[in-house]
Amino acid sequence: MADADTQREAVRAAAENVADRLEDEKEYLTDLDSAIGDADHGANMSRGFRAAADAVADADDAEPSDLVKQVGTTLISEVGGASGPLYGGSIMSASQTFAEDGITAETSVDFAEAYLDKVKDRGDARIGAKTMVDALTPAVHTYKKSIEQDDLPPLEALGKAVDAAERGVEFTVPIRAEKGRASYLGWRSVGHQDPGATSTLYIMEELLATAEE
Amino acid sequence: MADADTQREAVRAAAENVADRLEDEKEYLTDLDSAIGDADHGANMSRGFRAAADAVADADDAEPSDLVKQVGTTLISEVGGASGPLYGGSIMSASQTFAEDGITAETSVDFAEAYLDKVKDRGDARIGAKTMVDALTPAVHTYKKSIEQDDLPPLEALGKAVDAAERGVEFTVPIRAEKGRASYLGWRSVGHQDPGATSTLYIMEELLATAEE
Amino acid sequence: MKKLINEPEDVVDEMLDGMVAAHPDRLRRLDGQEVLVRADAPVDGKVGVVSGGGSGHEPTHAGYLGEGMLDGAAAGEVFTSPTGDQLNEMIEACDGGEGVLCVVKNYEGDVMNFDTAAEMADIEGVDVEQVVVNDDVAVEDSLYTSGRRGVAGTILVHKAAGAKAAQGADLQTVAETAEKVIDNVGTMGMALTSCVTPEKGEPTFDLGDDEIELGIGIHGEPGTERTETMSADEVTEHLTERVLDDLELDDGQEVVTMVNGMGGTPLMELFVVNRRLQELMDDEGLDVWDAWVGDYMTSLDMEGCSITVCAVDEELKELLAAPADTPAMTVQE
Amino acid sequence: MKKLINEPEDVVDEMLDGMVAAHPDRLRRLDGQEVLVRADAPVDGKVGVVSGGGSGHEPTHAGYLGEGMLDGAAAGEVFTSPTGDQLNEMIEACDGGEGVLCVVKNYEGDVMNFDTAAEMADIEGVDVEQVVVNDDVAVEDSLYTSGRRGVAGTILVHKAAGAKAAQGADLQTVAETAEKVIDNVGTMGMALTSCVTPEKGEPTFDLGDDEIELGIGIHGEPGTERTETMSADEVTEHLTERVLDDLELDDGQEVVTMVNGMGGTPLMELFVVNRRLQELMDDEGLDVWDAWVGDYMTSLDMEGCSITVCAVDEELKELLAAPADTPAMTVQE
Ligand SMILES: Nc1ncnc2c1ncn2[C@@H]1O[C@H](COP(=O)(O)OP(=O)(O)O)[C@@H](O)[C@H]1O
Ligand SMILES: Nc1ncnc2c1ncn2[C@@H]1O[C@H](COP(=O)(O)OP(=O)(O)O)[C@@H](O)[C@H]1O
Ligand SMILES: [Mg+2]
Ligand SMILES: [Mg+2]
Ligand SMILES: [Mg+2]
Ligand SMILES: [Mg+2]
Repeated sequence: MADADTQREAVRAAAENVADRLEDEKEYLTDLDSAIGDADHGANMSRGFRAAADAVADADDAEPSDLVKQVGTTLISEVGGASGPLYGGSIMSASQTFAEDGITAETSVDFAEAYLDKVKDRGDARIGAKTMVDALTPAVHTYKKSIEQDDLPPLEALGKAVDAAERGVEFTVPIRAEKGRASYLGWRSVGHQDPGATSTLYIMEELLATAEE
Repeated sequence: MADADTQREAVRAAAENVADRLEDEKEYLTDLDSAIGDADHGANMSRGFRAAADAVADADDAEPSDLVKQVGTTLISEVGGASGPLYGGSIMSASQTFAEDGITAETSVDFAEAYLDKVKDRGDARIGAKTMVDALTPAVHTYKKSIEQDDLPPLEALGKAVDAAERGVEFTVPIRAEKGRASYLGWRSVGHQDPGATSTLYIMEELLATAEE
Repeated sequence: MKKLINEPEDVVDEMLDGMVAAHPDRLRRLDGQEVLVRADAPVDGKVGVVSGGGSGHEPTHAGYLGEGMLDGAAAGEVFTSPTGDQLNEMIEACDGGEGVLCVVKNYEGDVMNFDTAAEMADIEGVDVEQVVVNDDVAVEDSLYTSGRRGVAGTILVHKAAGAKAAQGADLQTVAETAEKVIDNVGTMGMALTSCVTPEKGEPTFDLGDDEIELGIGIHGEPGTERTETMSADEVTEHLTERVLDDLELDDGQEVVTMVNGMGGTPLMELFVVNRRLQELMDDEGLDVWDAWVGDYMTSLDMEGCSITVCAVDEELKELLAAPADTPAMTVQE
Repeated sequence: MKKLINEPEDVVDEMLDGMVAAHPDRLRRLDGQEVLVRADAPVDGKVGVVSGGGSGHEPTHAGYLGEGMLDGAAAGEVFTSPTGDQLNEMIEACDGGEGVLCVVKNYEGDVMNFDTAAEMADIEGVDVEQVVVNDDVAVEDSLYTSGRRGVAGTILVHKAAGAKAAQGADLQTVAETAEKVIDNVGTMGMALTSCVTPEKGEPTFDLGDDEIELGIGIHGEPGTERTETMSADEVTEHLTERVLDDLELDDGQEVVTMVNGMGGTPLMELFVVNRRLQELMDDEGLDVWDAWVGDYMTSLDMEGCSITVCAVDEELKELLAAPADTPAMTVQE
């Protein structure tokens, strides 16, 4: 894949794009969180990714894996709530998959898998619990198969993963929450879209857009 | 004038009519008090006169002046606020004018004057301060002149007094309050009708209606 | 508008029972009266300090019943002065032989009813003194008004006079202490929303989404001025300036400050106000000896706050720091 | 919706400064952190007791900092758990050599961040124990939920564990005390209105003029059930029944009750609720040892209340009655 400079640039651009997007979607995410949560997911995510994008903006000669790690640690210390440790901690921990060979098609699959594992581990949410896991699982599964079995180019694989995530987001609507604040609503959580699954989709869409640039 | 029994009946009927009327006007009086006061004049007055009507309902062989006095003391202990001591205390004190000769055309003028004096004394409000005094003063002056100088029959005099009170109520609208809670609003009190002047008018209207019965 | 009440006409009666049920060893209700007294009233050989007024200002007044503050608190209907006979029952129940000080918030209704009560108590041979708190600087004290209102500064009067009485001072001295606070305290309030009385069930006044009222009292009366919304800092600056203009304090003067919530304002916001208030005190060269923040004198569910400043000398500091043991205020020895 | 704030993103920071400005001799802010500790932290030779969570529940948690209760309180953004590194700073600042007990309100966000902090503190050699309060009986503790929420009962945990630590107990014992309260406490809440967060500026959920929410938490999450408005007595009966069903107490059991206001409810209404609550306790044959009424754990400006019942034995009574000296709770010796 590309050299370290290009990789760094890609991480910075992705962080910037995600931060911009989450700023745009802040109100919508907060509205989703109002219906079945506590109305802070938009603020949490946009505050966190803006800080993360700023943090990686001028670290010139860091390893790409370190930049990714820094996104994670910044989220940990800026987001709080449930999404802080879930997004931040998992990115931080999964960033190790880039340590040896940088960001390649193969390591990106490892990253995705490690990230999913960490989210599930930390949040203890199985699929179908109406959380970000429901967007993440189909996306990661699809990405891995597209690259490892179907030999698709990463961009195309990412495109398929985004579609999968989108279906995952839709899937959260008609089910009952088992984790997160929404679980407190019991059956009343049915019929609402999960905020964390939605922000996961937006982040993936921006990764795709960055890759397409 | 009429015998003691008829007088007692008249006091009881008047109290009952006033209580009914103030119950009907409760919301309106409260709305007036909302604009320039604390939204309780309707409740205060209707609570008080209901209790007063009940109190005099079955005191069979009391002196008429004692019945009137009881209206006053009941108001004192049931109304509270500014209107409690003003209405209650003044009725109580003015009831002495009926002590010797009962309720006659002459003593009713004495009562009215004593009542006005007591209200002014207690509340320290001169005319034009946007209080009940503004309805009361023209009513009492008119009543006195109609009976003492124009020799009108009491019923007619009372009718004229009601008209005068009505003009007094209107007069409270365009002026600035100097007494009562409305005075705290300063110039913002201009343009609003005084609740206490209004309840004074209603009471007089019911006295007239009772007399006409 | 929804409220956690049963029938509006029962709310004061039920509240009083609920207060006694919460503090059975501290509070006692006078039979058949809307009056609470401290459980051990009358305290023999101590001047009684009592207050009262319309309900809806909780924890005022009953929350301040107890050692070092009030002996009696009369609760009228919501925003309606208690009646003279109720007040008289309270005064008599709180006379430990040394007389009773009535702390009255300036308003004709309260003053007239307390006057009546004092006359009645006098007949029974109780020495009664009355002080009238009028700390609200929003109201001009002129021919055009019935004087300045008594608002949140009243709590400082309760505290200082209550402490003086607890120290064994005589009636005259306790009254003088109260007057000293009254002479040195100023308050100004504002509202983001009107309160809703149980009886009326709707806001007493209407306020647009981009408007606030300045110079409000504690009864849902509209204020002296309506303006566009301001930031917390701007509100604080406005209120503080008005209070300080009125007090005309010397550089270096020691003061107590109070940010008082109107009932519906989150504590969070009161602390945001306090932050700016303390900066302003510093800028003004005033020496803040103590800073109070909380709901002391509320107006039902009104959102808003008032700012109180009280100049203190050695005597007042000692009295304000003296022990108090009441449901709403505890000061340790 | 209007609020007494400046910029929504500054509200927590400014609130914390305002708290310290109100209690400069009691509270200290950790440099660059949204963490307050008691001024004399760490207390040498005493187990530290700390808590924290999203802001918007004031006086929780910082109001309970001081002798006999908490050593540290971390304040996240409104309704957002503090971050792990903040929590770690707090834990380290409150370790007097005997370790630190973290009192966590059950929610994954809080638990995950406290877990992270505990790992970090562990590396620095601080002994850390964690207890998770889950008193909200509105939420079924089943496969379908992430467990019951921690709500107002948390204050009883602060009080008992704080007192135990003040008595010199070791970390394990303090944690056991906390667990004992947790095992014996249940809470259920309701709302007349939604809260309004500074960030969103509108109600988190919409509630009709004739509707109330039962089973709400303290973050503006909608509740478990929506019903028609009820009288205060009916609300009290419903909440109490749910709590007692969960606790299954023996006849004659001694209990502490708490009527907690959600922030926007007048104190008057809380006392009306307490009146009926105490009648119910009596009917149920429970022996109320103490009855708390007030705003302990709020949800910004939400109107509503929760009812908490906690069974107490001799040890818990002694701890709950032990001295405490904090901005929001004072218990005299
Ligand atoms: N245990 C969990 N496992 C996975 N995801 C979770 C879990 N708990 C919450 N989430 C996700 O976090 C989102 C909420 O995040 P956010 O609103 O920022 O935090 P908080 O719930 O603390 O306010 C939910 O929509 C859900 O997708
Ligand atoms: N000092 C006064 N002199 C005469 N009338 C007064 C005075 N103060 C108030 N009032 C009358 O009382 C009315 C208000 O009564 P009410 O609302 O029952 O009492 P409160 O003002 O204590 O709430 C006013 O409208 C006014 O007419
Ligand atoms: Mg949330
Ligand atoms: Mg009125
Ligand atoms: Mg009134
Ligand atoms: Mg949150």
